Amino acid sequence: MILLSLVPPALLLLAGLGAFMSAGRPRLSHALGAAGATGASLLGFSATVVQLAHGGAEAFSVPWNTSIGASFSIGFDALSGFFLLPIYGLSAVCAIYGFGYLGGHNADPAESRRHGPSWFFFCALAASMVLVVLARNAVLFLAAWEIMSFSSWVLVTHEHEKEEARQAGITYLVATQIGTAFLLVMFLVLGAAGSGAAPAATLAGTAGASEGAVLDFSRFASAAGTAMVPVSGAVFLLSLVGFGTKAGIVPLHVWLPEAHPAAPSHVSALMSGVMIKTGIYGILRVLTFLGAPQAWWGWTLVAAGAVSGIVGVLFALAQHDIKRLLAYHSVENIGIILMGLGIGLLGMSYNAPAVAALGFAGGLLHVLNHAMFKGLLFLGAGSAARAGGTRDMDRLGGLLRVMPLTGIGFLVGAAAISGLPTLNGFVSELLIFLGAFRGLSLSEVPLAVAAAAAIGALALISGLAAACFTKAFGISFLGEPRTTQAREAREQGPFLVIPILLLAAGCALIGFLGPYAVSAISPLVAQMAGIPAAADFLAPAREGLRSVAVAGAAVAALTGALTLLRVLLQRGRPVSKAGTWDCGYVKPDARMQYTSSSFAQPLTGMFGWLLRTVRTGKSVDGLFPAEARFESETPDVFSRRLFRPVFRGAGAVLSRLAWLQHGRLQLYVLYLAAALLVLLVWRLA
Amino acid sequence: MILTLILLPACAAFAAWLIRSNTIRRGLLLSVSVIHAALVTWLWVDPSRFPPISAWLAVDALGQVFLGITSLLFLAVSFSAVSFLRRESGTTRSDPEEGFLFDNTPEALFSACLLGFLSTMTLVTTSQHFGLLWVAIEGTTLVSAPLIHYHRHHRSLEATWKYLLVCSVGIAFALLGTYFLAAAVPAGGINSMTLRGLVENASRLDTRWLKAGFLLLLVGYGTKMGLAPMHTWLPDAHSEAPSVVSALLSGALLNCAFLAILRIFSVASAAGLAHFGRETILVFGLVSMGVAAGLIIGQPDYKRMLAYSSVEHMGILAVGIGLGGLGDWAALFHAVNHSLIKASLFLLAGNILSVYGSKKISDVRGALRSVPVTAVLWVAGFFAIMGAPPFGAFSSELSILRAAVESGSWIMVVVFSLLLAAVFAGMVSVLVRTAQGAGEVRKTKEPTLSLVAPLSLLALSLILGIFIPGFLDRALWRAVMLIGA
Amino acid sequence: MNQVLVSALQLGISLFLAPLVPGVINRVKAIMAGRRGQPLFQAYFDLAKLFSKGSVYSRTTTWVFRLGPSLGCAAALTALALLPWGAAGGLLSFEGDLILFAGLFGLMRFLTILAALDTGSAFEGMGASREAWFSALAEPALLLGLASLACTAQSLSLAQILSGPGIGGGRGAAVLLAAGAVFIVFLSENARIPVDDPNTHLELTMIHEVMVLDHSGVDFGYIQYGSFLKLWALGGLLVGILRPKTGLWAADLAAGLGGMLCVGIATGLVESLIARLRLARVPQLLVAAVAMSALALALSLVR
Amino acid sequence: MTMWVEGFLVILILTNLWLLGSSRLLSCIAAVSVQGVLLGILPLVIRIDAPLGRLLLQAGVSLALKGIIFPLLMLRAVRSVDARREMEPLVGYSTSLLIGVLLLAVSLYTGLRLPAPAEAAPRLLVPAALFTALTGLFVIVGRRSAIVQAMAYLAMENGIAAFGMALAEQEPLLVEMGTLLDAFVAVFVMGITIFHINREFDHIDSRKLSSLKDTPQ
Repeated sequence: MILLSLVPPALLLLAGLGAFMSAGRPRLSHALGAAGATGASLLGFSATVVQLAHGGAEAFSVPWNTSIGASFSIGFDALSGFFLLPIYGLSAVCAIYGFGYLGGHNADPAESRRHGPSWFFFCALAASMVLVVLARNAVLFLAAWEIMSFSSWVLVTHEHEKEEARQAGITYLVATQIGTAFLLVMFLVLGAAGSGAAPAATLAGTAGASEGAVLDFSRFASAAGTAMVPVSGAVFLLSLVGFGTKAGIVPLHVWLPEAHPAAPSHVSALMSGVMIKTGIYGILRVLTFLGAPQAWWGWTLVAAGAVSGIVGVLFALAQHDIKRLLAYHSVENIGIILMGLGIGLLGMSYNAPAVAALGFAGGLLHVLNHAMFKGLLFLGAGSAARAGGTRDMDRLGGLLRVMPLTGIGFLVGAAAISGLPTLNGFVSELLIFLGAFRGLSLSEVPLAVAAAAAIGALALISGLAAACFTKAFGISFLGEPRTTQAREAREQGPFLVIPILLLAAGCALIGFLGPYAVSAISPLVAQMAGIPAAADFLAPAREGLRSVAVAGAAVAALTGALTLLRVLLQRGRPVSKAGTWDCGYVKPDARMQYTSSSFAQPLTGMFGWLLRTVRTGKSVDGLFPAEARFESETPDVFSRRLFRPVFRGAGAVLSRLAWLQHGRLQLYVLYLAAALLVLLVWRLA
Repeated sequence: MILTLILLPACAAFAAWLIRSNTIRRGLLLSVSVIHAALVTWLWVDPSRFPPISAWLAVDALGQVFLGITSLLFLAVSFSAVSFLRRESGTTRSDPEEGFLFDNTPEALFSACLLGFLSTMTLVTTSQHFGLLWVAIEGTTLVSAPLIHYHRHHRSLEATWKYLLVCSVGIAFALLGTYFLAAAVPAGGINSMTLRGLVENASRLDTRWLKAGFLLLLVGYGTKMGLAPMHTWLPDAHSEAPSVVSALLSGALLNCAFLAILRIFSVASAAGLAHFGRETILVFGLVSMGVAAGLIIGQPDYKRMLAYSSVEHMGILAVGIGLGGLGDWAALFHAVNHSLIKASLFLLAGNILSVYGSKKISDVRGALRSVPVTAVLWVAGFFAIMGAPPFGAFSSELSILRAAVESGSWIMVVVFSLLLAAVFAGMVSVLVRTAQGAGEVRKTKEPTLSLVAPLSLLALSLILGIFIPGFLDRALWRAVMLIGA
Repeated sequence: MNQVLVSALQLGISLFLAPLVPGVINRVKAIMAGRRGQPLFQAYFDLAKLFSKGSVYSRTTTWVFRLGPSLGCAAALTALALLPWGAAGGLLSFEGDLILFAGLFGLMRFLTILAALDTGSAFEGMGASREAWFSALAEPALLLGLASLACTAQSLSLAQILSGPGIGGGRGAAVLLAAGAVFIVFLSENARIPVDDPNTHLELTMIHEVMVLDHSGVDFGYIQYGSFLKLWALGGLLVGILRPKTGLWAADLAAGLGGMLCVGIATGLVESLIARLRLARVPQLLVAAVAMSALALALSLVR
Repeated sequence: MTMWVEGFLVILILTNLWLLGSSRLLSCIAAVSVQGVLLGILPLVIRIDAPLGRLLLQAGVSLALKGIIFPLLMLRAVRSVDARREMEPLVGYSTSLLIGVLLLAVSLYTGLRLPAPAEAAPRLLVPAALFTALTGLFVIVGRRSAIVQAMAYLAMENGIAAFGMALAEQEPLLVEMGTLLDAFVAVFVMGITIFHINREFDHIDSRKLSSLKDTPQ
């Protein structure tokens, strides 16, 4: 049964290989890759649903490379299943979109010949993500993890003729590799603690084949609470840094705003929607090895989450590249998820089961929801950028009239990510809020303080997010088109529209079926929070979500009624069309509209000390001003002020060593003599 | 049988020197490498067929491993060598970098030295006597010098001269060390310098002489292995030698020196100096990794960068041995992986050089467009050498790191990871700059013969990464037992 | 059952009386200015007039522009249905309905801003940007204030929170601070002085008004009525926080209506006594509100 | 007999000082060839007990290689390019001599304190050997001419060989192998390379041999 869950990834790989082999015949490989990816993902999705419904955890293990502590161990439990759903679901949707997206510009054959490799790595990415959540051995996990990073790197640099894409690739690779280094150490520490670090056993390589290899997750889990206690704090921090790099926790997020815009949209959707979530999965999985959480873990998560959320949304506000904006919103949403999980951990450590249940439920559900609306938004942004010929919102505008369906989809996504009722974003944020409020009303002051911080941060974030997405949608989809290309934009064909509508429907659906979503994930919550009766603690929230759904229905009904009423009232009365009220100005022009930058300026100005927006251009002056230009952009302050200097410095220091290799033979020989002398003095004297 | 392994290439070398016809000579080269590989395979299947000649010549587990690498590598390289000779056999060529004209070493001498190289390296792996071991290593220097000087111009000459002098001084140290080792033998004691003799009577050795000898041998053979700060000859030789030779130097020669160090270490640890030895080797390892990292970052020449990466990996091997325990196994396994990957990388570098006509990284752009197959292998090789799964180096580096973690010294873990990260950052930018981007050189045809070797070597390391065959695993563990606790 | 009837009745009364509050405010301002001022029921007349007019739509606009007013009004209606008056909770009240309460006004704002941007007018864009700016800051103030009350009331439903002892209870200070914060939010969300001037006539200085420049006829009527409801809802929240409770719903209702009258008068007084703040200083006011509610939360956390 | 041995050893030490102090290539070559001759004879006078045939053989080969062939090779090299003297060395000659004295002191100190590798070894052997080796090493570092470096390398080899003689009883084969093969390498490979160097750049100043480097130009 469990082995069957390897079938979809295998199929994915087969499809990818097929596409790769037939790269010479673009149409064939294109169709093969897309159809294969979609089919396999759908199969996997349905299989996962069945498995989850059927419930229970399974595991399977065969010895494999035991000398390096590996074993081929895979397993399925509520956690894996929960993450498999968005992976498969979004992969399928993105594959459909990609079929239309890549298919669009296969004008010259050299381009279309590269679709084969592109599909291969797309499938590899999906398959490796599946393997990441199925793996039950550190080596297997790391292998899958690295393949995931590598294939996504190839996809990010799909258009590697562009310097921008190459740079993004380098940033991404280095960041992810440093993160992986932390993970290596973390798993090895776990292994050492788990196996009691018996050197003899490890030397023999086949250490106790009976209870599995040294780096098996089962080993770690069995040592939870006992041997793990001394190292648990270190492991938690290591995992936070290692997985946080992938998830994009501030300040480790620097690669996201580079990589996501550079990638083709269906890839950015997949990466931002689910790939960064594997980081969250990793943190959760590691938590299951560590036994009872300590209070400061929760604190750390809440703090990290609050910072990531606020910084993320602020930087998003300052962007005018729509995909960069979305990338920063991924950072923000990861922050929200972390806050939820942090509240959950705090609830556990102060044994307040209700808080724990609500926190975990909110955080986990937000993982699913973010996958949906972020995928939706990236796909919508992709279509808009394709149609409008640019990712710069200030050169778009008025797209809603020419691409109505995409527009509706994007609007739904925007409302959902802003946490507006009654869409899926509101549901998960409501749960986190509830958890925080519950935490307040307990008598544990530290918990209450953390909860208060979370409430404040969440409120601020949702306000700013609303501002940011009114900007994103309003500037690029509403008003007058700012360029002729934007004016002549058209819908990009069914394959680019259907996925968007599917995801939009999903967002609304979860919004209205909130109660059922909560009861669906309550087993997982029970597993994570370690409270069997999680469902009972979530009961009031379910009730609340029911009324939320009613309220949503009421709003919809009332809106319908009022619209109808308006139609009735307007019957027989003059309803005319005219130009927008221009306050008496004679020649209004599309370029006079508010731009994204000007829309966000008040807020970005307020937080200028953090954003450090770079403004270039000269101001208008004189009675008859000459032409003036003004540009502003907000590069990531952390990569500019923190990482680049550090790396530059380290590089400079290290490359000082070049003077060793000065090319003078005599001194080379002197090195030998010196080395020998030093050794003799050090070791013998 | 062992004698056959050694003498076959030696005789072939003389033959190749005499033969006039290029085709016959190339055929001879190929066939000898094939036969040698076949014999070694047989040795792996059934070691009992290769009985020790004496206490001086025998194949033990360690030797078997390294002999396997050497022979396999030579087999792969000989194919590329033939394709290389086909390409290069022109008489007078002009230098791509400075434009002057130069000749190549006569093909006869080149092939002869190649075969001689194989023979001497086989001798290194099979010798059980420290004198003989020293002679063999000296021999490798002897025959490899003309190989480095294949392109007869001032740069290669300079590289050869540096190689000769630095390595010879190192070798001189090693000789002195060997004498010290002899001096450590109690008078009237074991009247021989065989490995077994020394190990069995290790307890009776004079520790002072042994320590001094160990250090001298470490520095001496370390020079040949390319441990910093004795590595200075390595980048010059590797960058100026033809790529097939660089592949052999990096993949086989450095390993032979490593084997020599392991031999002397096994004696030391048998004499209870295990900790003393490991500590010293560990320091060399870290220093090498650091120096290599420093010179890889911002390195303008991709062949030199590969050379420094070899220095780094020799450092990794040393660190593995220095840590001991699982580290020994990991070091041996990493030696295997490094040889496979680095050799294929050098061969690919040769292909790129022949297309772009420059060793400068800044001159190579968009290889993925101009030489797709080579470039794809190039990318894969880089990730392999940087220790990315699913290639073998991942497993070995992971295990070395694990040994570090289990040794409980956090400094070690931090420094090791930091250096690896630094090297990664340095190499990634090179990889991206060379492979990606819009190709300036238009798409060119890639000769199949020049792709066979790197492809198969990389495939092997891929296989090792996905699955470590049982026989190899067992052999490695047997070898670890020989290295000693 | 009875409960539901009562809540329904209360909702009905609110819907009917909402337009009265602006009348009160205007009357107070007029008296303070020594004028007779417009009739008390002016808002009703305006609405009646607007509903009987035709409309003009900008050619730039899309369906978003037409959706705005209806959806905004509907959201306000629903929010009002959450608001309890004393013992009897709102129609839809539940654990955590205060978040939905805030969320619905967020929805209303979202649509209003989009409708403004839909016209493509620079002025309306400006108004939208300012609205987004202020509301982003008002949101934490409101939620933290409610949080402190929830912390005191040990409950997450507005019904429970607002049926607390009010200012008479043991935690007068916290409640007062929270009330102050909510009052500031009330002023800024309803475009009142000192944040915004409802009867300014220069586009550049408007905030709320400028966003709805292009709406006319029925749509504008919806917008007006929606804003009255919003005024009523937030005012009701304020009253609920402050006023003392009796157990009886009728008495509570009476007290509530009285409270609304006071809110109207208070607003009128504020508008006639305080000058409008410079735009740049408004955020400081809102941040001050956030600080107040944070302090309130701190006070109610210390047990 | 020991008197002879001591005498030879003193001469060996003197040749080193000669090597250190002389600026002319020819005299360097002469010094090293003298060392070669000495090294050839020493075994004969140290160990009478060993089989004479082998002794003679070893003496002959070593003498021929180090004392005659290699110096001649070098002479030809020197003649082929009219570079009679070492152009400015890294370390001046007087300084070299001072350092030489220092090295002598060091090697006497350590050599006399080292545990005797074998009973029969004369007392002065180890210090002299060390001194020769160190001198060779120092000259390699201190001079620029490839020829002088090669000669110095040979001197270093001589030193090691001299040390080996102390062990010759225990490990005769080892010693012979070492010395012979090393001399062989020095003679042939280095000689050949130096010829190439001459052909390539018509001088033997190894400063020209420093184009391969990583320090930014």
